[in-house]
Amino acid sequence: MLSRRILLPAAAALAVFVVLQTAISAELLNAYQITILTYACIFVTYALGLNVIYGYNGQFSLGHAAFYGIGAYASALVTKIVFQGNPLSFPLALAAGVATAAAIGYLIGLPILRLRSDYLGIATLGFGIMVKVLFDNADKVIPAMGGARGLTGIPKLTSFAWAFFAAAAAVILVRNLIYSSHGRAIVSVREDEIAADAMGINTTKYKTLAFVVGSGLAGLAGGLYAHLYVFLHPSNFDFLKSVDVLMVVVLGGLGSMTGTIIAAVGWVFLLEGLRIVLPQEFLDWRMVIYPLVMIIVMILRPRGLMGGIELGPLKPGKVVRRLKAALVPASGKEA
Amino acid sequence: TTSAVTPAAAPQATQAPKPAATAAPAAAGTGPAPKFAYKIGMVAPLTGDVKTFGESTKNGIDLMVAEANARGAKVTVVTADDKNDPTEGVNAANKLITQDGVKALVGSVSSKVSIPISDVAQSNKVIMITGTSTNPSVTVADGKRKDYVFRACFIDPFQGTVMAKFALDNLKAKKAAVLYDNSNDYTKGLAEFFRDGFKAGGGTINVFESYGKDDKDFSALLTKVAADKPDFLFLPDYYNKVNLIAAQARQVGIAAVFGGGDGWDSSDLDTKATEGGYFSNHYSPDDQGATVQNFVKNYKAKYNAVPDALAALAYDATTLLLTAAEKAGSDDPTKVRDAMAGLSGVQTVSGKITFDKNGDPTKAAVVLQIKGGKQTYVATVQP
Amino acid sequence: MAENVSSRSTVLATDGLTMYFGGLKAVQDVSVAVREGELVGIIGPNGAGKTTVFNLVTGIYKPTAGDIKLNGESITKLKPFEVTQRGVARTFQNIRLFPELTVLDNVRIAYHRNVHYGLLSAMVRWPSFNREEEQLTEKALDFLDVFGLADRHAEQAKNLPYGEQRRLEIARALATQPSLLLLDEPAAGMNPNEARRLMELINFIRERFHLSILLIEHQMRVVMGICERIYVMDFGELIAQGTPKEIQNNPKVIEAYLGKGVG
Amino acid sequence: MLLEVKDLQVAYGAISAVKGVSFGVDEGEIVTLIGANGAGKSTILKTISGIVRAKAGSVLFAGAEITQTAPHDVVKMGVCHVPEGRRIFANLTVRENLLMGAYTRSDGDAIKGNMERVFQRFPRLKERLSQPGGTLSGGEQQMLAMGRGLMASPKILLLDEPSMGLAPILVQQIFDIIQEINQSGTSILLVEQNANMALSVANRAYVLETGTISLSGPAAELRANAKVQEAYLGEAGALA
Amino acid sequence: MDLNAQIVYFLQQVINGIQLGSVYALIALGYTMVYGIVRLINFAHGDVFMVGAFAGFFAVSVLGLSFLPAIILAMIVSMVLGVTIERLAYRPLRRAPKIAALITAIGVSIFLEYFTSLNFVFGPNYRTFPRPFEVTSWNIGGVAISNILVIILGVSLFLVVALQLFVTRTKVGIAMRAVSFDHDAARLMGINVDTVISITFAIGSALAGAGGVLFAIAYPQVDPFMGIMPGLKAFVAAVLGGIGIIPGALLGSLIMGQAEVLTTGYVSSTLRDLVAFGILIIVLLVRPTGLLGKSGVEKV
Ligand SMILES: Nc1ncnc2c1ncn2[C@@H]1O[C@H](COP(=O)(O)OP(=O)(O)OP(=O)(O)O)[C@@H](O)[C@H]1O
Ligand SMILES: Nc1ncnc2c1ncn2[C@@H]1O[C@H](COP(=O)(O)OP(=O)(O)OP(=O)(O)O)[C@@H](O)[C@H]1O
Ligand SMILES: [Mg+2]
Ligand SMILES: [Mg+2]
Repeated sequence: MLSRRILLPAAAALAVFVVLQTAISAELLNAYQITILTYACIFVTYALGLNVIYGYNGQFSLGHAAFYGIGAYASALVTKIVFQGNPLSFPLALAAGVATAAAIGYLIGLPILRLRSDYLGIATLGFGIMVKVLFDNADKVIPAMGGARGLTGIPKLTSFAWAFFAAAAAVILVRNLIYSSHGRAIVSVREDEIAADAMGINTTKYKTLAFVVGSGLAGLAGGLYAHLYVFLHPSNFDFLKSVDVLMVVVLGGLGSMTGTIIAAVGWVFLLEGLRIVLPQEFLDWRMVIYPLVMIIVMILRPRGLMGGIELGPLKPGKVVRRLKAALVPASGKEA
Repeated sequence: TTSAVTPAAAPQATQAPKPAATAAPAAAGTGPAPKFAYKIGMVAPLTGDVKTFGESTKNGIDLMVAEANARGAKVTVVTADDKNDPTEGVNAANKLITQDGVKALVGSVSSKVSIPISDVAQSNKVIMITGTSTNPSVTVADGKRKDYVFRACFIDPFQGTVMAKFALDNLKAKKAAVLYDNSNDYTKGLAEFFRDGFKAGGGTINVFESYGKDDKDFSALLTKVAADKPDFLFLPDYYNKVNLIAAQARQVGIAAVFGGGDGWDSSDLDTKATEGGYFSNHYSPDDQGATVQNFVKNYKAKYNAVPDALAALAYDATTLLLTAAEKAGSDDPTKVRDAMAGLSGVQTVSGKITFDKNGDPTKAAVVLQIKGGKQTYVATVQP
Repeated sequence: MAENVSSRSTVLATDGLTMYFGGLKAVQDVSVAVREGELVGIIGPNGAGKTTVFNLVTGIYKPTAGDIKLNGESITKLKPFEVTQRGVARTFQNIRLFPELTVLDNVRIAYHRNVHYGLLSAMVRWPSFNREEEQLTEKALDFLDVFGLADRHAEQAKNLPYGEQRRLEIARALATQPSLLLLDEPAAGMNPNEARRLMELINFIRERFHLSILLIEHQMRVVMGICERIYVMDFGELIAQGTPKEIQNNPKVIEAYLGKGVG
Repeated sequence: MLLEVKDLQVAYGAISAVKGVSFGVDEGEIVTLIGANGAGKSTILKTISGIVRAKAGSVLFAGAEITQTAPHDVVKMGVCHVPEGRRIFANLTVRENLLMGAYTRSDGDAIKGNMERVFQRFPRLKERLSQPGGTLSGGEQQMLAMGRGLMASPKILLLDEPSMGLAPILVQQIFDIIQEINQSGTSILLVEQNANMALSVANRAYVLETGTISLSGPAAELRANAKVQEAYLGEAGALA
Repeated sequence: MDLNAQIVYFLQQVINGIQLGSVYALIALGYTMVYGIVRLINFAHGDVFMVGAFAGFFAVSVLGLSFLPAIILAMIVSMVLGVTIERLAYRPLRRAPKIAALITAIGVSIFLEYFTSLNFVFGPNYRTFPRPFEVTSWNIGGVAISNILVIILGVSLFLVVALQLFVTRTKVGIAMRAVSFDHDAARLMGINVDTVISITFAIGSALAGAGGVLFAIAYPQVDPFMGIMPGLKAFVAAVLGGIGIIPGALLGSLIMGQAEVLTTGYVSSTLRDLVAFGILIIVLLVRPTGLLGKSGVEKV
């Protein structure tokens, strides 16, 4: 039981990794392709965070990029200032990104998660814009953050392997979370908050939990992003970036990890693919074609590519019933 | 598009810094023309809200390449869009270098894109030269020189300081106000260096305020400025923003003289609202020198538009690149780099360029005034 | 059944419960009590405030005045989930399942408060996780068995027919392991025959799970058939209480609620 | 026949809910459909009013084919469907809800008159005229839904479980009103769980079992039918 | 500054705030209207607004029309665009989850921005909007009030009243609200849901078109991306006031306007957005459905 649950997804992930890493080591892929693959993995992690918040917990967030940014800046500062670029510090830097994003997610989530649906969306949007303004002016407090000039000089520490294993870890953790009692509590809030409350679920706690987990994943993705593109600029974490990730999560299918993975990778590949396929004189059509593709996909699959569907190891475990003991009161108290 | 800046017809031609040199031959005349197949990449914002800057840049590059090829060069350009987004910029640069195999990059427009691209170029040992990115970090980051990276424009400190000196010395301004775009490092850089220069020179600045990139309403800021009654209002942004601010400023009755940087240089500048204002630039269209006149003439012939500063600098960046490549006699980036670093006194539209140790050009700035709806040469400021 | 009800301890007692919505008096000075093991009905015309009483007891609304005691302790200020954790479960007048989730998950969620494994051991699948998860799944299936829903455990709740949704809602409520169960019109939309079977089921679970039950219902067969005592509400106030017999013959109740035909 | 349903088949995706049902309602008749939960009663009504599309078969109203007609046009022809679960507009006041019932009508006086009649039948609604529909109690909402349906002065009223969740005294009233409406010339197709009451007011009845009609005939006859008694009426004397 | 100058300064800033707020209100009204009925954050609204502004631009600069015909033309163009978008991108998703339509709205928004910035459409340039009338301002005790302010505020107030009456007093207006709650139930009332939604989009988009022209007269520049920020701010203003509630859109907009302007005037413009969005969040925390939103205890 235990072995199958852990080993199966791990083996699948490992197989994909080995193939890609071999291709990279054998220089079958060029730097551009490697960057794109790495970025796709980062985007999976990033989008998965929003899927926990919105897809599973049903809390509409239009400010996810803020946590991506917070993670990115936090981890970049840690490597740059605290560890002066020492590559061994990378895990610590990533952890700092996760922790900062999760902590801020907790602080902001606690009050604003009381809001419902679109109102919550707008509040998170407002939060996102405020964070961007703070990034723009951060140099007044922490000169190293660079403000609108951007944060330079981050060592390039994110490799494909790092991004891949981070994404894989994120997927496994989210999967394990969702298919647990805590995960079901998270999902019940999405389904019907009043009913969840009436079932004894502390909805505030689970909304906050989902928000913290989602923010933490965004922070992890941000840390990886910072050490891949080695330059941070506030405009990378503005409102439109929150919209991008929302699109990816919805297109993949809310509450589907498989969908998020497919859509995140597909989104990165679509944008970059268009760059390659389009003839030189039609480069500015890229951003015209891309939204059209999104619209068409959405109309054809209104619940997203994988709405409600999971594949392979991401499927919920089968329920096996061992003893058929009908009419047995479940509580111990009757004894 | 009403205020045609027609340098040739400018009546103040006598004030031009240099008298007309020998009449310029036609397009195929002098200029770099590396005689080997040279594949270069262009990164520019071809989509998004600064697409118009990207197009000017593209036009400038394309014009230079076309001229060089007419002279017998074999330059091909591969273009990639960066959407004015750092991430996209890196992806675009990576694609050009590793997928298309370009040997040099020209671009991008904003520093926020050029900075990460410069790291890509440097680590791949590919030449990069940007026309318009003025942030010092493009060529030097954290004290480390990226030796494959160059630029054709002066950097923020220089331009901001030039205007501060000009306002103090030439305009005798005592009190200045500054409005800048908080999210744009170009305008922020100019604003801060202006402030520092102006204050160091004994001036006062009470209003040093920013706005957002998408703001259209400046009434609150301008009311603040009006209440302060400065002599000089520094607006170091691109012409499109300046148009809006200047018009609204006049509306609320601000009498100060306006000033700005090279972002003002465009035929789309609202010369009515900015009348009497001064801005620093890389060159004067009044310049009767062959390079300037040829460039303006050819540009107009090809694109039916007057070139703005972005186009001129992109053209210059390409000129410098091709000159170095011709000198190196090879498309090998390392050789081109060495040739580039050794360039001295190359005549470009924006003046005679020599690179300093940081890959930044040392060249003079000119100050122009909007007078009677036209750009008029006022002074040249040496670095 | 009703022999020494009065000697049993009081599970639920409301005291002067009052709820205003703006100017509207939905509930006015209502005091009801449910003793251990008792099955008590609340009836009354539509809009009398019955559901509001449930909402007050379960903490969904906060009363304008009055107090609610559960086993002698005030629960007036508790949040809904805390009320549930103290052993009060309910169903809703308009069924509120977790529609996109499976039948099994609906019940497993209700069982959540019995889960001991922490977040981390879930995330890394600690052995204790697997053990507990298996156990709770068994229990959940047991509950479903009681309601004849075990075979449909993999179905999405929203795809169940109406009657099964009602049963699932009761099963889910039971899975919170309550001592007091509040049922809001469980027989609504059932034909008399189905309603009768439901009655039997309610009686069965009451014994099986040692429950006290408070029931709102309009189908008199059900109410009169299984309730030991009945409260009658009208315009937010209690107008009568007593055994089914007493209620059926109470002229006030007949006038306000039952009408001439029933009785 | 005013309303005629022929060989109607309806499916939700792969689930087939109605499997070839034929019946009719004559001018001036009350016809009732009874059957267990999930038998397909509501589905039939929804197909008649056009919010669910038939897979096969046809629906005729006053001789005209309306199987593919848009719901709003069906309403205009004089078919009014009071849906199961009330479906009142929670965000609209009671008054606005009633006005929406008269959406297809433009005669102001007639609308006023209808509204007065609704208030006579359901005085409670008049008390709550400007209260948002969503805050009414379950029973009040049912009254509003009925009242709203009457606002259109339909030729035929399709009632889906009108007595659900109502106090006994109101159930009686509702059935009185149903008869009253019928006597003033409106045909009625009544879907009910409360088979006792439904059979007592109806002229004819059909028993639906998992998507097909298993029994039909005059209401009184079915009421006496042992099978019906056992399955739908519950044992007599359960009260005692 | 002496006291008198300070008072004048304050009043001038308040006037500035009213103008900015009124501009937001023009956009917010259409936004809130569409949201109120369709429950869709119509992200493309800001872009319809942009197309309206461009229509006005061409009407004035190419066709040489004067103010009134230009604004009417812009309203018609926007209306057609809005209804078309609804038809092609939102209607197919009528039965899908709301978020699907939100995503296509974002798609439409991106499409409109990038498509119109292609060179053969509007092109990427920032164009100066030729004002069809001159800006004049009256000086009242040192405080300048421009005719633009008067027009915009007047139009906003008029629209608030007109829309509110329309939605609460007319049959179509009530039908819109009925549709907003339950499509099928509305159908059973004889309401043609598609038509009602088309009317909603027609009105909302026409408002955006009018707003676009007025905006471009106030801040005389148009470009394909001009709709994003005003659209976003206006939407936030609508939420602040209570989304779906028409007077709330005006109230929220005026508050946003004052918040931005007074922060700029007395603190620092850098903090402007921080304060504006900070107010938004605080207001929502205190009143989770906006200032005029019904505090709705859900009936369980
Ligand atoms: N959230 C609310 N806001 C405003 N009024 C409410 C709210 N909840 C209930 N009411 C009002 O309180 C009164 C009592 O409602 P309640 O739902 O408790 O009635 P009920 O006795 O359960 O009726 P029914 O048998 O019809 O379900 C009704 O008049 C209702 O309109
Ligand atoms: N929207 C839907 N999608 C899928 N299946 C549906 C849908 N609506 C109804 N069904 C199914 O169709 C069948 C008939 O449903 P219908 O609502 O017509 O039954 P009914 O006779 O009205 O039952 P009730 O007495 O519970 O109202 C049921 O099995 C039901 O689960
Ligand atoms: Mg009730
Ligand atoms: Mg039904």
